[in-house]
Amino acid sequence: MVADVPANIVQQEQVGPGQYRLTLYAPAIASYAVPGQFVYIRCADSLDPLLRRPLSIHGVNRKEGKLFLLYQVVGRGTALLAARRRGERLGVMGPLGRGFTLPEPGRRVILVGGGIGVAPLVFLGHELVQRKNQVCLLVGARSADQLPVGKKGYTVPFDHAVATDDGSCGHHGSVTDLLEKMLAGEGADMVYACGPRGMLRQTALLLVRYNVPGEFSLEERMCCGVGACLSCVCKTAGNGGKPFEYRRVCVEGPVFRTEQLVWD
Amino acid sequence: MVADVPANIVQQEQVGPGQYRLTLYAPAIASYAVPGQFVYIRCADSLDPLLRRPLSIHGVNRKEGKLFLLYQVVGRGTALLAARRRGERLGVMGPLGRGFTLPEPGRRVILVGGGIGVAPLVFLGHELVQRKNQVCLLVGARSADQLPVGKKGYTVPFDHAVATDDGSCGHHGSVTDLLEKMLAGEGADMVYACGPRGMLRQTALLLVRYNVPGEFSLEERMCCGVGACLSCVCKTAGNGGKPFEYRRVCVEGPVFRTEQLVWD
Amino acid sequence: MAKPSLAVNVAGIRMKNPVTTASGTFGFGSEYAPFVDLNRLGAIVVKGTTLLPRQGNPPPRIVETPAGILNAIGLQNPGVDHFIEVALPYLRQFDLPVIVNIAGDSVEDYAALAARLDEVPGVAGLEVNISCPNVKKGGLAFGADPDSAAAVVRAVKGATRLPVVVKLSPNVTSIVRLAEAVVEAGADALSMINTLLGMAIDIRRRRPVLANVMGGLSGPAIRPVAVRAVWQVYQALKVPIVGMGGIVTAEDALEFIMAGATAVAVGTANFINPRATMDIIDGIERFLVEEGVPDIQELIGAAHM
Amino acid sequence: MAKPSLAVNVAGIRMKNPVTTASGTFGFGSEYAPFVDLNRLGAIVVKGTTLLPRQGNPPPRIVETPAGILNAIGLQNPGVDHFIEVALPYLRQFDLPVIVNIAGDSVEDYAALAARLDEVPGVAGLEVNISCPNVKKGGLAFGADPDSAAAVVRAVKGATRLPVVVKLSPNVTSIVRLAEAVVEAGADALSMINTLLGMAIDIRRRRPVLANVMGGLSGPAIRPVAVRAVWQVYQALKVPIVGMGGIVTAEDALEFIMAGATAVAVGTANFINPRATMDIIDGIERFLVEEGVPDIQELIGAAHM
Ligand SMILES: Cc1cc2nc3c(=O)[nH]c(=O)nc-3n(C[C@H](O)[C@H](O)[C@H](O)COP(=O)(O)OP(=O)(O)OC[C@H]3O[C@@H](n4cnc5c(N)ncnc54)[C@H](O)[C@@H]3O)c2cc1C
Ligand SMILES: Cc1cc2nc3c(=O)[nH]c(=O)nc-3n(C[C@H](O)[C@H](O)[C@H](O)COP(=O)(O)OP(=O)(O)OC[C@H]3O[C@@H](n4cnc5c(N)ncnc54)[C@H](O)[C@@H]3O)c2cc1C
Ligand SMILES: Cc1cc2nc3c(=O)[nH]c(=O)nc-3n(C[C@H](O)[C@H](O)[C@H](O)COP(=O)(O)O)c2cc1C
Ligand SMILES: Cc1cc2nc3c(=O)[nH]c(=O)nc-3n(C[C@H](O)[C@H](O)[C@H](O)COP(=O)(O)O)c2cc1C
Ligand code: FES
Ligand code: FES
Repeated sequence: MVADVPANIVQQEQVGPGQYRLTLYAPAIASYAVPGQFVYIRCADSLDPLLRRPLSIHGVNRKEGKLFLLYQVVGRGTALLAARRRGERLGVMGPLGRGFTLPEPGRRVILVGGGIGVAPLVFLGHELVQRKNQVCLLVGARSADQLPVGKKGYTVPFDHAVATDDGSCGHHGSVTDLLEKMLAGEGADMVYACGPRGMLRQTALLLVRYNVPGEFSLEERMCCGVGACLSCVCKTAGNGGKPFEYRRVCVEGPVFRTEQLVWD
Repeated sequence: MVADVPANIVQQEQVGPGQYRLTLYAPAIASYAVPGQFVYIRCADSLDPLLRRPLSIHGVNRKEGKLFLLYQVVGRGTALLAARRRGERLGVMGPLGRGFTLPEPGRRVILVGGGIGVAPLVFLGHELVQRKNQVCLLVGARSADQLPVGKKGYTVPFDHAVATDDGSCGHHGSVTDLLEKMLAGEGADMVYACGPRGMLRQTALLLVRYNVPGEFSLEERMCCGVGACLSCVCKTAGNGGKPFEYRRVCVEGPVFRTEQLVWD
Repeated sequence: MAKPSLAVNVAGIRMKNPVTTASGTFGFGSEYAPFVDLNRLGAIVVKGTTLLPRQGNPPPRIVETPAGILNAIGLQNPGVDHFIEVALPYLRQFDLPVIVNIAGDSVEDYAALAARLDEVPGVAGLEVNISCPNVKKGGLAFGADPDSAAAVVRAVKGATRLPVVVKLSPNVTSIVRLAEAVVEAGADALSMINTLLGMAIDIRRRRPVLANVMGGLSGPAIRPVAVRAVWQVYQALKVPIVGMGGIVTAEDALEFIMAGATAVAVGTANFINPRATMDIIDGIERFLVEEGVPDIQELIGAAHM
Repeated sequence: MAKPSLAVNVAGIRMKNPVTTASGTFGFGSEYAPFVDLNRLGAIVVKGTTLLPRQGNPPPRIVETPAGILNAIGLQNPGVDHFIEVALPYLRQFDLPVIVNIAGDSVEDYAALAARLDEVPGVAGLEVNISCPNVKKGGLAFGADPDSAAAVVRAVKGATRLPVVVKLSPNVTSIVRLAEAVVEAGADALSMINTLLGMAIDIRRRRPVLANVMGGLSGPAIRPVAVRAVWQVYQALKVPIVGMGGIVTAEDALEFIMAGATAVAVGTANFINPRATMDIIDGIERFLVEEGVPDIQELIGAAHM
């Protein structure tokens, strides 16, 4: 069930430089949301900026009807969102898109998040733990203060390891270094990834090399969010002899399997 | 000296249904402002609505660098303004336009305000009292609760009388009825008016009939506020044989003398 | 006041109210079904359909601009057969006139599409898109040149008995001349406007934002241009007009109706508010009640003195 | 990095930076002097001037639209003699190229204006407005038709030795064809775009908002159309372009430069921010420093791959 509701802002917390955690009261959305889905938010009641902004669902509290989002201010829409305060209302559509495929219980799962890309993976991690999977979250960031989770004040109830480009926290290097080490070591039954395109591509290469199935949450500019306008397509493997096919991130994604994606 | 400054909101008070009194800290503007001038305000940092909004200067506290405005919410710009809070900053240009001509001390002066049109007249009344003129403010409104000033909680330190269309306060009828009675009675040396066009026209007719000089503060849609774009013109009497001339409300006004105006 | 009448008739297409959807912004209807009661729409205009399936342009396909968006979808669609077999049966469940937007690269394409749809039950009319700025082969040329536009319309009219609505491009020196040419060629109604040709540049990358370089500008930004186009054509010609371009609220829709539109289409606004069409229908009804107007038809062209 | 060079040359008009003002939005300069250091502007383009004084259109002359405004000023101005006697001496105090925007009702008007201004010291160039949508007698016709546009330009070029910038209308099917015609006729540079023809309706009064019915749409709303026009003309012709239409920030200005504009003009933005021109000059300089570009000229047309 998809809804478009005026959601009350329960809490707006700054959790890092330009990073915010937003709690919304939106029971109609929280009750149906699954990991990997997103919401589509009207950041301000103005015609400029005109469009809504997509944000992954970072968590839910179904009992309390709450929805958690984790976002980075990168432009006008997210800046306007960050200026909204407790008690104000936001237009929120959701849950949208196809979420992650959940593995059988007992499987060993690695989550790979680049920067704010961890947002949906935390929700996923919680569900996987509940379903008795063995979960390890790998988080990459430019530096310690840019780490959205896995730091003082915001940890997650499952294994996690950190990589930073400048070595200010955890492994000095890329999060995919950590992934490679794990794949070469203990291995994994399934990998889920979300983050910058370069990191996703690197992850996909490793998964092919180690022959581990994976799913990727992608981003693309959107208009409608519901599959009607065909603006959010990404290139995917073609069926029936076609070299490729454009698929809509908003409804056929945002989650795609490794073998569906084309990385040119 | 005209300035464009980011002015701090010192206070935002609701004084009636959709009526607000705004106090801004803007010493650069307050120190030069004279009655009848206006400021030009950026109500929101968005391209929609695009233009600034003109508001008359309702009063100043030069020592404290404060500027008072009195406004009515009528559309999007004024609604956005009403949503701005203490501590926020607004782009404010001013003081703009030509103010009222002040009479010699000791003269008997009537101020005629229709609705929110009293805004500049209160500033004017204060100056006139200081200059030892005898001042009477006539205020008209649809009903008692629509009266911006002259009511419980917001009176003025000079004579005033009220007229309401529904008789819920003061004279039952138009403010120009009050004016006519005064002109026919004690008379006046000078009349200043601001309000809806119909009321101004009626006032102008009375002034011609009773042969009393008058000045009118007009409104017109503006773009630049500084005389550059010629968008805010009103029809005025022509010079040198011309049947009429378009004059800019923002620089040649907003105050015009009775004989300058053309009421078609 | 009694409930006002909102019904209008666009060249034989009977609509219970003047509100329809702008092609390409509402998919094939099902996408918006969670938000919109499709039975309440005056009509639906579906995504542009071509003879064969199309991949469309590479992404990025859209970019936001002040109060607008530029799009370069490039007519991605599953082709007319898929439309008839999959999308149309879904829509036939509803009490809803279905107008099929057709596009082609040649006069023959348009004629073949019209012929193919002519026999299909459940199609209420055709909207001929001769004005898509995102298709390089011909699309724009048809739309900009009165003679080739007329040729397309004649071919379509010769191939179908369905009402034919012709969608005009605003990217022309005189939309009135274009309108005259297609009406002369047999158009039963006109719809306007399609998007304005525009582009945006990413100054950090020093390249156009859209993979297709140029795109079509839609949304509130273009509303004044669209209202003007409707006004001019209404003044020049007696032909039903479907007005569109930046309609977000009932007030916006009423601007088009008073400028001369018999019906209006809601496009980009669906992206901001998925219930925009419903809100606009409700708002028009409220306006009629407030103003004491018993029938919306009284307001068509009412701003022409 | 050393201070980057911002200087550009538009057909012999040497500008210390690429930022000028859009005609009609900056008066004769003095109006903005409390906010702007006129010595810092690349050039000033003054309000459209005619042979005789003009009253202009009745009010209301403007209406706000989403991210834009419609105006129908109707070329109110005190006439060319008043300009020369009153406005020009004021501007000559500054180190500032003055470009005079001229408008007329006939080819002869334009030629007479050009001749009158040719001898006047302190005029750096002429901008020929053949594209004002608010003057009924001819104005629009000149701008829309390549032949009459060329006739105006030939007459102006024959009457002056000053650099002639021709201002193009976007209300045409092909701005490239128009550009070709006026360049062929001798235009030294082109400026684009003038406003888009639009209108708005007051639905309560059921009448057009503007007394003139139609007006010209300007502001951020039209920027994508303007960038596209500059891009197309730059691609087709080798002629300096002054780009304008919705420029509010330095980033917007850089979009035009990368699309192919040698200089840019700031119009509607002055109404939002009276220091817009200064902020844009500063922002362009900052961008050059950040990106390590020593000379703005490197960026002209840089988005054409
Ligand atoms: C399915 C999905 C889930 C997302 N989840 C999150 C999340 O949980 N947390 C988070 O911080 N960000 C997330 N993003 C990215 C987020 O949507 C963008 O950062 C945001 O839209 C930027 O808007 P802006 O106005 O601040 O930036 P601007 O750069 O001013 O935006 C301009 C335009 O570009 C679009 N845009 C800009 N960046 C992106 C992007 N990366 N992806 C898609 N469109 C973009 C905007 O929507 C807008 O149309 C997600 C994106 C998608 C598609
Ligand atoms: C010199 C001057 C002084 C003024 N002083 C005051 C004052 O002290 N208090 C007060 O409440 N109002 C005053 N007004 C009127 C006030 O400017 C308008 O009510 C306000 O601009 C409406 O904006 P909006 O966005 O709320 O309404 P909208 O109707 O949404 O505005 C749409 C457009 O119309 C213009 N507009 C609407 N009404 C008017 C109007 N009456 N005059 C000029 N333009 C208008 C707006 O500026 C805007 O461009 C003054 C107007 C002028 C010209
Ligand atoms: C994403 C998108 C896709 C569109 N696709 C089509 C199309 O396939 N056929 C067509 O005739 N018009 C198409 N249009 C144009 C719209 O139908 C409409 O004419 C235009 O967007 C103006 O209306 P609006 O401002 O309300 O969106 C499309 C517009 C958008 C924004
Ligand atoms: C109020 C106003 C008056 C204008 N007057 C003129 C004019 O006299 N001559 C002219 O060539 N263009 C005139 N223009 C058009 C501008 O110079 C410019 O081409 C257009 O506004 C687009 O730029 P902008 O979006 O930055 O405003 C005027 C525009 C406005 C808004
Ligand atoms: S955003 Fe419209 S199809 Fe995905
Ligand atoms: S508002 Fe520009 S001249 Fe008055």
